Amino acid sequence: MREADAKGPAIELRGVTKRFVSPSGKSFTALRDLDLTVAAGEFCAVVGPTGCGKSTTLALISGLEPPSVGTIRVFGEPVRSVGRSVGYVFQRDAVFPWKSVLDNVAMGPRLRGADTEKANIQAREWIARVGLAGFELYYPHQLSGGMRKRVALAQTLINQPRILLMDEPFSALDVQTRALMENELLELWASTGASVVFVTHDLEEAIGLADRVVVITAGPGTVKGTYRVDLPRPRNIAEVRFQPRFIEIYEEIWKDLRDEVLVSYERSKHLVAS
Amino acid sequence: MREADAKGPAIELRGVTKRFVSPSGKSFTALRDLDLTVAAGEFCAVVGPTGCGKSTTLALISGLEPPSVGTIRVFGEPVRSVGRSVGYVFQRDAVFPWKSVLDNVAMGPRLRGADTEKANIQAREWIARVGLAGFELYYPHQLSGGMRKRVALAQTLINQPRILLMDEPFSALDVQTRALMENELLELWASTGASVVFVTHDLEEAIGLADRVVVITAGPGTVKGTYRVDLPRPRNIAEVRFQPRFIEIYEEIWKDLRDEVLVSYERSKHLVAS
Amino acid sequence: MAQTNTVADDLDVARARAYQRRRRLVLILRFALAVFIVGSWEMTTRVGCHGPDSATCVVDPFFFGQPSGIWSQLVSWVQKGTAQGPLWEQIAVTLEETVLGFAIGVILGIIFGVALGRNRLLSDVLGPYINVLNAMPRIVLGSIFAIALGLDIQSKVALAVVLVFFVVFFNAFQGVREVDRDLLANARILGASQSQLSRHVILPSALSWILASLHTSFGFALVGAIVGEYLGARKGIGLMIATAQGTFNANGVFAAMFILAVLAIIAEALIMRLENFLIKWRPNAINNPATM
Amino acid sequence: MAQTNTVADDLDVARARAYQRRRRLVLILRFALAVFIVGSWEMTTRVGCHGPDSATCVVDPFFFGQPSGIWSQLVSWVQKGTAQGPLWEQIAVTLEETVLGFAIGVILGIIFGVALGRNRLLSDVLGPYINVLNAMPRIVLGSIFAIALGLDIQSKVALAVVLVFFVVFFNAFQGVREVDRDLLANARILGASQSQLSRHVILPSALSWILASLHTSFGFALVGAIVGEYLGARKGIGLMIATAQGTFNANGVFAAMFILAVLAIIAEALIMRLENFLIKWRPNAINNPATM
Amino acid sequence: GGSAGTPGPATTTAAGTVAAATKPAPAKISIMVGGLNKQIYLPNKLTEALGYFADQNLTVDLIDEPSGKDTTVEVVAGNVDFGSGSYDHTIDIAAAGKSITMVTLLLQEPGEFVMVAKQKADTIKSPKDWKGANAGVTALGSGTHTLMRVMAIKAGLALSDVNYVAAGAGDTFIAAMKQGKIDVGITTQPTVLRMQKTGDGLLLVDLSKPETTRAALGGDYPFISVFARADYIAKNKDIVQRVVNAYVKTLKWIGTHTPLEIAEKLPTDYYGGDKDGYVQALKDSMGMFSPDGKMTKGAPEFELSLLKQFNENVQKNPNIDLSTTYTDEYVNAAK
Ligand SMILES: Nc1ncnc2c1ncn2[C@@H]1O[C@H](COP(=O)(O)OP(=O)(O)OP(=O)(O)O)[C@@H](O)[C@H]1O
Ligand SMILES: Nc1ncnc2c1ncn2[C@@H]1O[C@H](COP(=O)(O)OP(=O)(O)OP(=O)(O)O)[C@@H](O)[C@H]1O
Ligand SMILES: [Mg+2]
Ligand SMILES: [Mg+2]
Repeated sequence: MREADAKGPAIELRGVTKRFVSPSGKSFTALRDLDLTVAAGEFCAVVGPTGCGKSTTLALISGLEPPSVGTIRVFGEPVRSVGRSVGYVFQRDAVFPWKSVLDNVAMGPRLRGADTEKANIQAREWIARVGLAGFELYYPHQLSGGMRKRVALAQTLINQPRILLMDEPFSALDVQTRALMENELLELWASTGASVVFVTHDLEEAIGLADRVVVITAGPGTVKGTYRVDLPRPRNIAEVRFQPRFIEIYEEIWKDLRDEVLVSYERSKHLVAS
Repeated sequence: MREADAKGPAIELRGVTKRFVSPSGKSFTALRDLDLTVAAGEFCAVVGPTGCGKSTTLALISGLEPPSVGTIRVFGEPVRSVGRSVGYVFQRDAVFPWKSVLDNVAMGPRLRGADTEKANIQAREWIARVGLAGFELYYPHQLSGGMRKRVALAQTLINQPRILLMDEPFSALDVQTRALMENELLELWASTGASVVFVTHDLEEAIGLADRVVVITAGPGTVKGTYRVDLPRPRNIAEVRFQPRFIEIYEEIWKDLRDEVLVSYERSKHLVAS
Repeated sequence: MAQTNTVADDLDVARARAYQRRRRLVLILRFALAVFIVGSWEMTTRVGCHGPDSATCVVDPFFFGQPSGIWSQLVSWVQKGTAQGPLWEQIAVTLEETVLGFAIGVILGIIFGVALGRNRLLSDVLGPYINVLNAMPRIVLGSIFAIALGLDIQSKVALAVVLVFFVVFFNAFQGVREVDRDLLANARILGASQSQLSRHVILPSALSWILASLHTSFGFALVGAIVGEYLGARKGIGLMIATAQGTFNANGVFAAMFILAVLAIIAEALIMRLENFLIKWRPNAINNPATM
Repeated sequence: MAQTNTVADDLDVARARAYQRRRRLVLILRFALAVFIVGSWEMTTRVGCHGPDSATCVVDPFFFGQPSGIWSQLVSWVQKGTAQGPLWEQIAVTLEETVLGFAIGVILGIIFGVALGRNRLLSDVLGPYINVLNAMPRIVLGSIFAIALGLDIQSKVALAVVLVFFVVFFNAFQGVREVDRDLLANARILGASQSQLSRHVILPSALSWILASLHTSFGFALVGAIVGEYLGARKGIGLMIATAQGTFNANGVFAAMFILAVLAIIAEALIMRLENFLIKWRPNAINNPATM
Repeated sequence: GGSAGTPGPATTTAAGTVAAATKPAPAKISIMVGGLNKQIYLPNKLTEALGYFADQNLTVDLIDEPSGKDTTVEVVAGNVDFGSGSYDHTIDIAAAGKSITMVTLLLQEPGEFVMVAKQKADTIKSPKDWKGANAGVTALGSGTHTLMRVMAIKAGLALSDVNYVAAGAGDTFIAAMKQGKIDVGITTQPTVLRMQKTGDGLLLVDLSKPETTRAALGGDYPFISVFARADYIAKNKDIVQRVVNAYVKTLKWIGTHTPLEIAEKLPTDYYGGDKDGYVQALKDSMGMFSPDGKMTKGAPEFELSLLKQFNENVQKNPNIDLSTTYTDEYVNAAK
């Protein structure tokens, strides 16, 4: 948090609108007038109904997609293309099918110039951290869904990015593994001071991990509300959710969120009736 | 349940072992000596640590993969190839990228001989049920992760299969949408009397939905325990989890499950140390 | 921050404008390249020439023609016809052979490609035979066809077919084997019979492979027809080339090739249209300006 | 239930046995097909013949040769050599041209395919030119090469190159455009530079496309070399074919083609090895016995 | 082109001299030619251009093809009715067990020319000097290959003394000689003229005139002819007669007209812009055309004796009945 004052916000979206061309040829607005600021070293969770534009927001921050309107800045610089300081765990794992687990995880360091041996040592360490030791030589198609997801995690985290974008990284994991991963993530975050934007549909997870939770509205996504999570750190994910303050925050956010989800669902029900 | 007595079990796995060839050329045992019986009309949830062989089990039941050892019967018949009575929602959505949402969902009826018009009417109905009305003409790559998953759901459910295999179908959905989908599923199940094998890593979901929860062990997967869920039906997913009996069952299963997850995690930690 | 005038379809307008700009740039560059090639060709065949022998030029127009000469040859063909009759007739003959050969070759290629791609035993047994056939020199096959099928259109079509077939076959074959196993599994679970599997999953999935092969193979069909005519024919562009070669008319050879070039460009434009029509579902991965 | 004798590696044993059985079956079927073809060929050229004119046979061996005659031609070539010298020398010459042409064509095809596949502007501008070049009849290019490059190895290699190039090019080009956009995005995020993107993502992903084109293009390289020799040469199998044709020796023509067939089969086996080596990471989708 | 569709009244009188009272029934035939545009095959296109086929009420398809050997094969295969190619093919084919018969001769001498490269003109003055040289022929086994071997043998060289190189015809031939790939080579007009003009090659042997040909080969070498399958001839005597009528008339017409007049009857594509060169070249080789279409006396025996020295087919089967390879019957009957 101290860094934030010194450097200004790490990520800044101002009046961002994103439109796609829909199949009927008209433009479809996925995000409308979105403002979002993430301070350096801040852990920001984003929740919202499915299809509201969470993944699109991450794509915009990463520089993979350009906004239709508005500006996006990372560390004060307007985003023009993919920057080296960003790490991105995609919603749909994008591990390289022609690389073994080891090569997949070692890819980041190697692309950034590390020699093979060093990269492999580092990669093995990360593979163990995500609980995949023993599977170094497997190809992705030989892994289970949760295992693939963990490869993707290790692949991103090994780079220790200053901006970390995560799109439902733990949704394919069982509760226990998820808790282990969450703790690993918090540890890593605490040690590197990265700015994290963490998309999830699990509000408990969001509150448990984040400094701030942003709720995005249904339909064209925009910020509905921002909630500061003032739970003390370091937190233990397994325990934090039983604290009274946690439950308070949960209920506050949950009201907002539920409304949005219902809006989005009712809207589509309505559409078919008309 | 009445049907079960009359017809015998819908699904029956006896002493099933499944081995794969690992990259080092040795055989890797994913499932060992698995016995599982699902009665006709029964809703059976399967939980277990990631990588324990849940998806493999479904693939075996569906006939997509042959077992290395043991027999698998569906309605008393040994499984030799893919049967028409099975529906399968894959863990990684497998919607057809070259078909629009409408065509994807209408595919089942059309493959089974329905004419285009009828199939489309049915498909529109199902698209609305999963909350995607208005997106009929979109292609999969224009959808969000959760939307794609719902297309896959509609695609399977429209066929009203007698055996329904579901592999973490709701893991990409926000809590509220998930609850809506879960209720839809229970409704459909009640009306068709299908036998369901439902893989999930969310124990609450498993207990909320199922008649029986099966816990699979880590490592080579086998059945660790089976738990009958004697909560009354019809259930409302949003409310059932606050019943005292629910919490009882939860804690019972959770102990088993946590052990397994820890085993699997510790094992891989150990491997890297050695 | 300045560009916040949120017109409902400013995206479309901007897109259309960028598209137009790009199109113009491409056309200009293509044209510039053409001018450069033709210009330097004409130049080098004119520079340094002295005496009666054109061999003194930097490039000898006796062997390599000269754009201006090619042009007047084309004009004379259009105005006075060729040795075998009017120009359009030659083009029509060649085009008929080409299109027929192309169509048959493509259809056979797809059928065999899909059949062998789906059936491992069949592909294991027939594979070596297909490879051997593919290595047979077409010019020799041309003479064999001429004997077996006569000197009419059939032998030219056959030659075009054997050139087209293999390109399409190998691509269709591999395309089938590349089909995503998850999608196959899903379709089978949804109730697809073997033939439905081909129609709904395998063909759409292999489509980009097959379409890719069409680009090469139309050119090959043209080559097949031309070579067939060259080996013995009454009419056609191949014959015009043979005549021009026989009379040291390099300009004639290149003028005929120019006609072929025009045909190829038209065919390519049609194939592109087909391609865009058939795979409109695709996110155009690498050429998406956003991802470049 | 009966098969519960859980030997640790009974899977491997069963696999190996099934593999062996299958291999034997394939070999038997291949051989049977060869016997059938050769047998019916020999038969039909022997049946119904009466009088001195072979035209009375069902199939006239004067045009279509006869397996026994082809065999004795091969024996005589091996024992006494060909008109241009020992047989192995002809094979070596042709093989040298083919391999050189193949290698150059493949490398150029990949380079251009990847470059144009990655750069939209380049492909838009150069696309039509490449299509036009692909439609140029190779036999005419053959004579142009013979003029420009002489009658030595260069002109044959050039001909092989132009046949190989386009097949590889169009596949590499399309392969690049088919690369999964998610994977590209991921690699860029992970820090890949443009050249690393090519090496780590685009090439591996386009590999199956490129490899598929190798199957066709080795055959084409052989064809290019042969046609080049046919159009003018001192040595080589193409010249043997031309000579045999010139002396009405159908058996000679087919004997030379048989040699080509053997070369093609050997090359194919090598390409297969390369393929299996390079894409061992792949779940062999449709040919997985489980999914068939 | 110049063939009129249906014969008008003016041409009926010409045809009337053939079939006295009745006009012959219309017929459609095909003739394959190993290079329609080449001067050695000129009578074919000229006959069509003069309308002589039409006069005979024949609709003729002239099919072009690059080498004389394919013509022969296509005639044997029955894909075409007649072929126009070198006479020695009929002997070759007879040795291979097939029977085609020449019905009229077009060229009494080969009309080929042996050229020597400029660089070698000092050392190679006659076929005797070919020892060790690279000699260009159109294709191995072709008629030009035969002629070169005959000359080499006549000059006392062994078969293996000369390296024969398939160098094609036309500009590939010129390029080969220019680049020093061949030292000597055999080719036709207008390649010869072209090379003389540029100085890249010098004329060594002229095989277009009877005197020089006899000196070089040791006898007359009847070359381009029109032939058909023996069984076809037997079945279509009338048509054969009409075809021969047309050709003989053309040969007579050639005898009475200048090269310029001949050239003007042909499609402009045939001289590819250089009409003067074409006429000049034609003037140099006018002596090759047969005046009447009759087989030269003793020539078949002479050719057979030459072929026996190196043609494998003939060596395997030397007892050839030459009388099946040609007939003057129709030429003699032609009016
Ligand atoms: N290429 C595209 N063309 C058209 N519409 C698109 C495209 N990409 C995304 N969309 C639309 O944008 C909206 C937001 O998508 P996005 O993937 O950002 O949702 P999300 O919030 O991540 O949802 P989920 O929780 O399901 O992952 C969706 O309605 C989707 O249909
Ligand atoms: N083709 C294969 N080759 C080798 N091993 C494989 C193959 N397929 C699966 N496995 C192994 O089998 C085990 C079980 O995989 P499976 O996909 O069934 O797990 P899962 O229980 O579904 O896990 P998750 O919850 O992560 O989806 C994994 O350890 C995986 O590595
Ligand atoms: Mg998303
Ligand atoms: Mg799974």
